[in-house]
Amino acid sequence: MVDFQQILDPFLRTLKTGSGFWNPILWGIALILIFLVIYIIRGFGKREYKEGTEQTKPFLSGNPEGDKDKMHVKGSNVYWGFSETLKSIYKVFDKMHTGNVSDYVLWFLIIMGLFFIVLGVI
Amino acid sequence: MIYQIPFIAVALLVLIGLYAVVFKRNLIKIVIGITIIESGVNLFLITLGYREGSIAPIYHGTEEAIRSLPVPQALTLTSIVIGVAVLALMLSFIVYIYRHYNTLDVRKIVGGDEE
Amino acid sequence: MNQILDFLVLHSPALVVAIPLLGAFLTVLVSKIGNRVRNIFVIIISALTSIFALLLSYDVFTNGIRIYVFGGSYNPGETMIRILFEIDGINAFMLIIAAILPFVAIIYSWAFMNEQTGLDKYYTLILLITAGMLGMMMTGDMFNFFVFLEITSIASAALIAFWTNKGNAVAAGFKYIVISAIGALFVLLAIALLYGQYDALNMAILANNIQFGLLDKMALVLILAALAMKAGIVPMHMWLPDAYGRAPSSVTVVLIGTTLASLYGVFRVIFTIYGNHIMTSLRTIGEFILTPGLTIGILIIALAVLTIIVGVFMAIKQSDFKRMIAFAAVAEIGYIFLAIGAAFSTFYANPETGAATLTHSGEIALKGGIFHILNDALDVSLLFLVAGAIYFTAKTTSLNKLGGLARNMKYTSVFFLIGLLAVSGLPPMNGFASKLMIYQSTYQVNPILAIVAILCSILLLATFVKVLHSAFLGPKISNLENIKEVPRSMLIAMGIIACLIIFIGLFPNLVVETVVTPAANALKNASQYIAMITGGF
Amino acid sequence: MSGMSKIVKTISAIILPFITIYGLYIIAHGHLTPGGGFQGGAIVASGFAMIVVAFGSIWTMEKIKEKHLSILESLGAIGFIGLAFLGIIFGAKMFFANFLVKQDVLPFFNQIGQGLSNINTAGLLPLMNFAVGLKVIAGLFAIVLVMAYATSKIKEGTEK
Repeated sequence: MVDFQQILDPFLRTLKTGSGFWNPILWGIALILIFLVIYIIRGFGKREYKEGTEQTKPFLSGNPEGDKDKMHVKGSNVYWGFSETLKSIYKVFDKMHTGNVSDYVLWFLIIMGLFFIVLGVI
Repeated sequence: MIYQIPFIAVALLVLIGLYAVVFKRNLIKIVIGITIIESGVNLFLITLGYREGSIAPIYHGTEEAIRSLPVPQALTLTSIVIGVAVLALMLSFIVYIYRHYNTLDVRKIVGGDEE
Repeated sequence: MNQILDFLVLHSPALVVAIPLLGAFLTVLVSKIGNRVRNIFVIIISALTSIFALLLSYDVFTNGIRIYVFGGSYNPGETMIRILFEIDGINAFMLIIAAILPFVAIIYSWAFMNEQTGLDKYYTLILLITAGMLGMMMTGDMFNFFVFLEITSIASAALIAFWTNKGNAVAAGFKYIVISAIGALFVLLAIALLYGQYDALNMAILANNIQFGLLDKMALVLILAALAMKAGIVPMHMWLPDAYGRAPSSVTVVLIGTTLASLYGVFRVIFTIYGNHIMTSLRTIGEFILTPGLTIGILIIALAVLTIIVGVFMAIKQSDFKRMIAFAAVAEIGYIFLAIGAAFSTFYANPETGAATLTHSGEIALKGGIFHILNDALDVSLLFLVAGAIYFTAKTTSLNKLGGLARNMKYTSVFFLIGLLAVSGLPPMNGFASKLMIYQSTYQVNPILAIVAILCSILLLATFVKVLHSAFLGPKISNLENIKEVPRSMLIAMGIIACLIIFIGLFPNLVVETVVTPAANALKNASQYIAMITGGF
Repeated sequence: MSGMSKIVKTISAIILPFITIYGLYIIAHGHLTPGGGFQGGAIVASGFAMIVVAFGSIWTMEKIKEKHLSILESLGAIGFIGLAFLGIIFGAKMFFANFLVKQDVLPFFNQIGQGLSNINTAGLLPLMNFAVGLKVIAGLFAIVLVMAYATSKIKEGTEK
């Protein structure tokens, strides 16, 4: 007779992370419970959705829908506001990333000097 | 003092090599710089194994005489072999780079997305 | 049967390196027969290597430290000039990573590289990297470490430039070889400095004899800076996006392994070789009492925070998928370094025994950092494999030209979602467990560190949500209407890693207990590693 | 490139056997005198490099294919690792074990090279030296040949 208790035990134990803990199984159970609650709440709603009517079409403030290729937001345009706000930081970072291999070696020497100062002097 | 000269030479070689790698723009010169650093390191290894008046540790009947240690020489040899491989690889990269970019200037091969 | 198994386990340290080496050179001959035969041969060789590596690490986890001396036997305490492999907990842990990644990469390249020429050299080089990587992770000899480091660097550089018809791939390969050559030369200089003083190349003997004088400090600086550069610490990380972003995806997966092998080198040097002196020796400046451990810990933490911030901020800005993942990989390395630095700064000399001890939070940080090595390797490789799948079908990884891929590539999209959740540390994936450990333990060291780590994790999520939005969601782009799902071998490769991610995510405690804790114990207490060679019991 | 003048071609053709013999000597005596597989191999390969310089890379590429060189190179590596593998089975039963020195595994091996010079004293080492030598000859020659060939093509391209 295989002792399932013994086999399963290490799988179910909780990971202690210093001041907290983490157990995906508990988390999964909690997630399922929350889903159940949400599903029940959803059941109280009204069903007004009808296919094949105006409801399913995209609404762009009354403007007609454009070409599919042009409607898709491209990679560079996502988070435009983020990079626009942090322009000053990105200017520094871009200056760092020259792509020139001599600069790479120069950075290496700088860090080595820093290490040496920190370790040798202190 | 005379025994310090090889170590000074090592430091000089490494510094010259680093200078070439950091400040020279020609790819070939960068490769030469790396080779100079490598020579410096090899010289350092060889110098460590040197003892005054020592003989090669390969003869019978010389157990009383001072024999130099063969390990640093073996290390240097390995390092030289590796150096040859690295050198060959770097030079063949340069051949390809020259084909694609038509230049050997390190500032012009920064890449970027060629789209 | 049992005898054969014992024989294989006894010789597994040598076989793990020798089988891929032999296979690498046999590949050239086998590929004369046919492409299919060659592919099967390479997969068999890689699978054998992985099996032996896993067998070896299992043996180490159950029976303790293993020593394998090449060409003869050894007696503890006698002068040691033979090359030997010494495998303890952390080595065995790294072996697991090195067993998974090349195997997955080789399965993946069956379909991914199918239409390329020169594949015999490609497979030869991948097997060479595997051998070098495994050698780096097992060797107990400094010079041997250097040799394996160079083997991996040369083979990786040649593979980064594998697509020689692309100019920037060759340029990336050149940058990588320059960086690695200089780094490895400085490592060699440090080894020579150590050898000149202590007449030994063996790591354990060096650790036993080391005095922490000025020359030793110089050697430490050289080796630490060089290996940190190979591991991709900001601001020495610039080669990494170039190399990761322009190499074929299957190669990048193996490159992650080599980067982590360099990281292992850093650990071995600071924890084992210099560990005892760094942690216990004191230094007073005026009224302050500083331990070198605290200094190095703060230094590592500072670099790690810089690494995380720069990696994440650069990742969010990229418009090329592979380059973006490369910067995310830089940030992930930063998390590992952050945890290790936090652990290092909490070392204190035990008042009773005088031995170096970790505080409780330091121990958690160390475990979290080591656990995160495994998670980082899996998460980032899965993302790179997805990027390779996109490249395979759409012939580009630029996010400006992609869109609506999820409509045709449903399995790839699912794998991408798993990778997204894992790399940004969302439950229930594996990244969450290790990152939680890192957050909670660094909070004990300094709350700001934990805040930075969490914020950057959120930004990582944002980064990959951008990919999800612009590449996978949205309407079909007109020139990508007819793309198909990728071939089966690529799906299998991604599936293996995804399954591992989910498994570790669901049972984190199992992994931490069986694999991570022995590795952490091996790092924080090196006396057994040293005593196995010097016989100081 | 069609190579250099006739004098250079003739002289290098005459010298090549001597360089090769010298290199092979260095390889064969690697365990007794300074030298060994890499050094001897480098000498032989430098002899071939001389041929490349004298006769031009295109001419040499016609005679010797780079494919064959890479096969030779892998054969050398396979020989080296294969000999190391044999150590697991024989002798000290360790990888890289030198099972051919002071042994009774292969009795006839002890008889080889007996005589005045007594060259066969190191068991496996000369065999490994030969394997390394083969690899180095093929490898270095392939590197020089391919590079010379590639650069000569660039030159032609720019001249046109």
